Amino acid sequence: MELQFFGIGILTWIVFIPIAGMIIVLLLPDKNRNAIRWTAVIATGIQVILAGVIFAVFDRTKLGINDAESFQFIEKFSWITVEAVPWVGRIEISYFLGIDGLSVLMIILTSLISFIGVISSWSIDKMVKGYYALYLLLVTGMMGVFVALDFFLFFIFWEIMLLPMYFLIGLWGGPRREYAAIKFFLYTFVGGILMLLTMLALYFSVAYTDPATGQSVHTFNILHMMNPANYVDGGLLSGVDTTWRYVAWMALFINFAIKIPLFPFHTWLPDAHVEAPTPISVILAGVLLKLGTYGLLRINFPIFPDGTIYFMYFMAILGMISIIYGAFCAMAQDDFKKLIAYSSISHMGIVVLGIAALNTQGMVGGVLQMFNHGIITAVLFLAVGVLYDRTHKRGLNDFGGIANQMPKYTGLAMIGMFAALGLPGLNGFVSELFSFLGAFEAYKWITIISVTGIIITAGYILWTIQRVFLGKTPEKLNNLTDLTPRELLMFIPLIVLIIFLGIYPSPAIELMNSSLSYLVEVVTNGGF
Amino acid sequence: MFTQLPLTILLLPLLAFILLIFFGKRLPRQGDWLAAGLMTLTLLLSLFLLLFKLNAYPGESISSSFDWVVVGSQTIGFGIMIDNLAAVMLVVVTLVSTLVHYFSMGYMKDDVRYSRYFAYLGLFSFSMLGIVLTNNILLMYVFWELVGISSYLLIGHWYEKKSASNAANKAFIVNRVGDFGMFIGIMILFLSFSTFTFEAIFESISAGQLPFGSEGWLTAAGILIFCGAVGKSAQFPLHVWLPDAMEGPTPVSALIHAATMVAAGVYLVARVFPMLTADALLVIAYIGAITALIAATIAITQFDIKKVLAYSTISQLGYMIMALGVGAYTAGFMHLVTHAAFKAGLFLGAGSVIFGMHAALHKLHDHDTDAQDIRNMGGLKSRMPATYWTFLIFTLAISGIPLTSGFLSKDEILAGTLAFSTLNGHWLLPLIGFLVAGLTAFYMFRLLILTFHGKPVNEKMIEGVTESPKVMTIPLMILAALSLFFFYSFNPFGASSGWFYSAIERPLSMVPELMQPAAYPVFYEAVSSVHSFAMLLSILIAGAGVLMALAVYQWKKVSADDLAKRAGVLYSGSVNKWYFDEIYDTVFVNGSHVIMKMLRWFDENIIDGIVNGSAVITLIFSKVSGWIDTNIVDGLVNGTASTANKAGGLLSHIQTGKVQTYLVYVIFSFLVLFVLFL
Amino acid sequence: MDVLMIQSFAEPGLTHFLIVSAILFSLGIMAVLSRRNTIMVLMGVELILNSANINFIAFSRFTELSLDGQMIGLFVIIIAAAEAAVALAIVLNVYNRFKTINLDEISLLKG
Amino acid sequence: MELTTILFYLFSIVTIGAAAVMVFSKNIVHSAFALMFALIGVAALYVLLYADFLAATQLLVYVGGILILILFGVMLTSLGYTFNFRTITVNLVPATVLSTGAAVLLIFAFVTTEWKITEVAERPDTVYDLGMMLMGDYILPFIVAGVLLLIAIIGAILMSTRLSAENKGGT
Repeated sequence: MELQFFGIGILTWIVFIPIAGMIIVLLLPDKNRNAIRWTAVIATGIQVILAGVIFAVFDRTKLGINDAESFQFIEKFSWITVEAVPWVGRIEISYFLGIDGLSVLMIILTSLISFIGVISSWSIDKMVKGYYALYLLLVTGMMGVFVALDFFLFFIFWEIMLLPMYFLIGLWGGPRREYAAIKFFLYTFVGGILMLLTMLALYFSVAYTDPATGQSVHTFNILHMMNPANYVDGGLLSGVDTTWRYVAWMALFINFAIKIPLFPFHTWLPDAHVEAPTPISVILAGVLLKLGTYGLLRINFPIFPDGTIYFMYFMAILGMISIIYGAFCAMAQDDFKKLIAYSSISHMGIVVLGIAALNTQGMVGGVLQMFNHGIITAVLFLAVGVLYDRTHKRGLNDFGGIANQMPKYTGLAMIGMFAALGLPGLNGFVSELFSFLGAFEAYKWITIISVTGIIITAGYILWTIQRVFLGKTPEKLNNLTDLTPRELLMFIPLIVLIIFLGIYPSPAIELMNSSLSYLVEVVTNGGF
Repeated sequence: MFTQLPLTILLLPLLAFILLIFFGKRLPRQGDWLAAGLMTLTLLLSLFLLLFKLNAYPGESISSSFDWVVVGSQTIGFGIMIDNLAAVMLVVVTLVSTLVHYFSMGYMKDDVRYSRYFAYLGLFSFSMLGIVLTNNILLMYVFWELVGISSYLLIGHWYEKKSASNAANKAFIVNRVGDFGMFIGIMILFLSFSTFTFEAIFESISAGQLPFGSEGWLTAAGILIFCGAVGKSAQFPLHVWLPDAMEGPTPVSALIHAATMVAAGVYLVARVFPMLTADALLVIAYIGAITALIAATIAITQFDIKKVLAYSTISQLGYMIMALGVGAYTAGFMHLVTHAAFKAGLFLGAGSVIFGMHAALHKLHDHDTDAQDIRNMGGLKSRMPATYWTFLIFTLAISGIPLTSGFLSKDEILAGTLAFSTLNGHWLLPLIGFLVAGLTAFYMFRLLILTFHGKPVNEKMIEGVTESPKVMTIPLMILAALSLFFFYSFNPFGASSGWFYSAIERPLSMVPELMQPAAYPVFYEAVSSVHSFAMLLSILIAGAGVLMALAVYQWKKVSADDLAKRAGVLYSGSVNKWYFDEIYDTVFVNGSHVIMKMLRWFDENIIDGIVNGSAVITLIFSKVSGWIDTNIVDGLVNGTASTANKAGGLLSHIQTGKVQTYLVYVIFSFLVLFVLFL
Repeated sequence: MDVLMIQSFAEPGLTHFLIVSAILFSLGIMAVLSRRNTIMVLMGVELILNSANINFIAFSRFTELSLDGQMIGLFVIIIAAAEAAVALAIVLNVYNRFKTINLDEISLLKG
Repeated sequence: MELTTILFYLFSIVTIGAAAVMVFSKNIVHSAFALMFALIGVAALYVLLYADFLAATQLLVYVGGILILILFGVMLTSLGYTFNFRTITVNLVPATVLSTGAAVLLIFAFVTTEWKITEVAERPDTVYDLGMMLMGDYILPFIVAGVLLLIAIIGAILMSTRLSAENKGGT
């Protein structure tokens, strides 16, 4: 399927609209803050509209994953082609975009969260121009990762995304922002190196025969990497179940596990969240973490089905540890943002557990959990941000009795909290249900232990609600004002989604059902 | 008919919730009339549904469903199922809920969050009706949790009190523990049968399919699902939340923590009864018996009027569970219905008393005296006649005195346990059953006497107590009427001849034959053979309990303190609720605190330590590379010329101009040559 | 080894003289390299010359070199005398010019 | 043990000991006198090697001439402005290492070498033979040596006189 505006494909539009916005922002005078803000609103707003268009016309029956034909909105141009390099042959890096059931939900999530993030950025008044420019660049990077089908392109978007994130934390963050930014950078840097090495190893191991010339061409095309027939003889990663393939799987996995973040690669997250400004926390938790699991599903699973099957127990156990460990650590926190950060670790553990099950329920549950968790944590971080804007405090024990002062806020925040707790009727439950269902089929005891996480989760969420919203209102909090219309505007779309998907998740599941079923098939059959 | 009507019944309370939560404060009277009106309408519709069902389609179960979601190739449907069980339960829930709505108009009159309160009642009614109406265990779980959350919200209604929010948390988390088991049970069922609907699950089991091909897993699945009931129905060992839940407003206690929500566990067991194996049922029976005994022994020594009722609720729930466990299905469910009426009545009566006490204390500006402590009461009989007489009927009913509804159901339960023991030899069950019957009569009359009879402790205060308004006493009277026998069976000594027994029949067990409990005809025969004996015995024991209570508290023939001293350890154990809270606090609460602190320390020191360590290494590395950059790379770039210069300078160091240094070189080179050519 | 040692002690042969000369030589080198005073250096040189002379004469005693060795020794002594005279004259001159005869302070050759 | 052996060791020890004193003494005058003893010891060793004429020459030229010359040098250079004859050493470490290394290497070389030893008969008198050789085979070196001495003497005198002239002019 193709969809073009002015001769340019919709995916290119959706990826580069923020860049256009960024250029406009850079051209605008620094003093004209509102113009800058509105530019960002418009840029991300167009993205939301485009995502809506994609949602509407997306063909739910097409499979994608490793079949280039059934990807949708494909755009493919040779980008960098170098003929006849000695002992390498022809180098081909292409501008190859396309989406399938795996990525479409992530695109919708990214555009939505970016839009909400812009609205919540209104309260930032330090270096506005630079902030919005970096913000829009970040959005492009994230969006690009979700649509790229060329490993090189994927890598570039991946790195494009990290740089603005680093600066956004490092310049607009809290008191320990440098530490947090450096930690974030260090982690992702290590991951990036691992991914780069694996990418190169894959590149030299994969060559496809160009039908036009009969030439054997090395390629970065992810889809070609999934086909065992394309591996050259004697390549480092050729064959099945070789040590090198396991090593490559592990290298990629560590890179993505850092992003997810899985125990024990998670410690950058609490610091980054605590120091980052609210909108950046929202983006970080809402979208960035999903890149890790998305990467696993897009790259690790179909390219290395042997490694995936070999390491599936390992993944499930890490998921289990993350669930329990994250929940316990969340319970131990006094800082609202840290608590949510650890709860993210716990919830992303559910995603990993679900996708490690390698069956459709688990996979659907996992991907849906990615989407739901994105929305839920966004609400939670926005909630913290609202309180922080008013009181400049984040400690759980600094609050109390907010329910009396800010009833609307309390209602909305509590819906977010209950969704995080996995309350049926809200979206968190649906995805947790399917993740656990899938996981239970594959790993009984691991899943049973993991499900105890929902008890701990109930513990820390309710404890948080009690400490923040319930109780007597302390004197100092007596003059809090309830949500402004702008703040309501950023909460309401998310809350509506939380409730709607909790009651009727079909529209979301429909989008990915066939793709993910096919992905399971691909992995369990060991490639094609 | 059986799709739209139940759906309307289900959604009307939700409508009330939505309207009140958004517009409640702007409506006249904060919208209580709206909530109560919609609830009354629901009640009428439910009554109509019940009558229609019993007359037009007796013995059939009618369900309709729609596809909720498709995952992979599996379709998960949601739907509604109406059978006699559901229809009866529907009326029970809507009836109690409606009465509580009206009662609350009086009780909660000056509450700060009046409309919020009614909104939550609507949410609760909606979720409870959902549990009743669903045909699907997953959907039941969904409503199960929703009931939990509305219970959480209502217990924490007065959230300014720390104890209230603590109790709400405790209720939810303890329930979650039970739900954890239920969730795993549901997962086992779904993975084995690829469906969530009850009927399809039963069909698969009767077709010989077993979860994971093993009979043990079927028993396990049954027990795990029962875990949900353990949590919600406050069975041992998860009973600790219910007494604390009394922090909520008293009408809420009546609705949620006495009549309906806590009975949901019983309803769940009744729903999944066909898939329970004999082993699972035995476990269920014993859990029920233990619960009944523990709660009854605690109730004897409590002084808080609501706590006594809470423990009696737990005890009665234990009865119901035990009844289901032994196979007295109809008796257990009947006890649920009768108990709903009289226990709701008891709580509302207690609410009325507390309401009056509060008002009286308020007049005296006394804020220290506990309005719920029965030691501060006494002699209220004359001040609150309507409350007293209805309370008396409820007490008679719960004690199992003939001519009441409680007698009918309790008698059948006791007969059932006795029959079970004659069949299987588990003598402990009827023993506990009769013992608890006696204890119940004793502590309920103790409560009645201490509250309404005797001399008041504080005359002045008691004189200030007045009867509650009509909006509160009329629901009591309705419930009192419903606590009499003729609503259930026209024969005051035999429930089995009434409409209830014909409407609610024990379903056939679907499990493989070897694992089935005793078949119904066999069981029925055993029951009939012991029925008269059981009846006689239960009347005697209940009477003994009543007499005992009268002797101790009314006629003061025996000193209560003396008895307490004689009981010794038993007494202190009972007063302290057998130390369950303390044990759980130490083991689970402190345990998880220790774990979380440990993990936090581990996270911040070990894992982060490793990370920071690697950061330091990176820093060193970067310094080294920086040095290389400035000195080697830059040197190459910037100073090829100065390299020569520097080299010259370096060589010129040799040129000290000192003869002896030259000589050192000379001799050194000479020696080197010497060595080389030697 | 022990036998060799006893034998070595018994009769002073060529090696014995050579060893004495070697020790003198190294002492001379020590003086030349380490003493700051020019005259000490000069004396070290004399010592070295003497050690060389011992060698020559020992060889003339024990080998076919015969009297030719003594002849060379004679010349060495002659040249040493000349050298000493000239060197001392130089030292005096240096002292006059630098007001020191410490060699390490005379470093006009420094590059 | 024969007398010659005893004498050899005696004079060897005297020579080496005196040389060591010369090198390591801090007082330059002591060094000069130690050098004298060392030279005398060497002369004695010459005698043991049947080189009586050379031994005599050694005594005359060295002890009588060169040493006096050195003493003069010491007096002339140091006495003028300081009585402190103490000297400081330089390059101590490399000097020690190198000298020890040299000694070790040389001794090693001498001991391990197989010398072609031809025992020469005792020479009661070498003066005659030496005289014959000087006038015979070594006539040219002999004359050159004489010229060299002459030049050295003239040069030394010249330098000394210019020195005194400069001194006069300077002061």
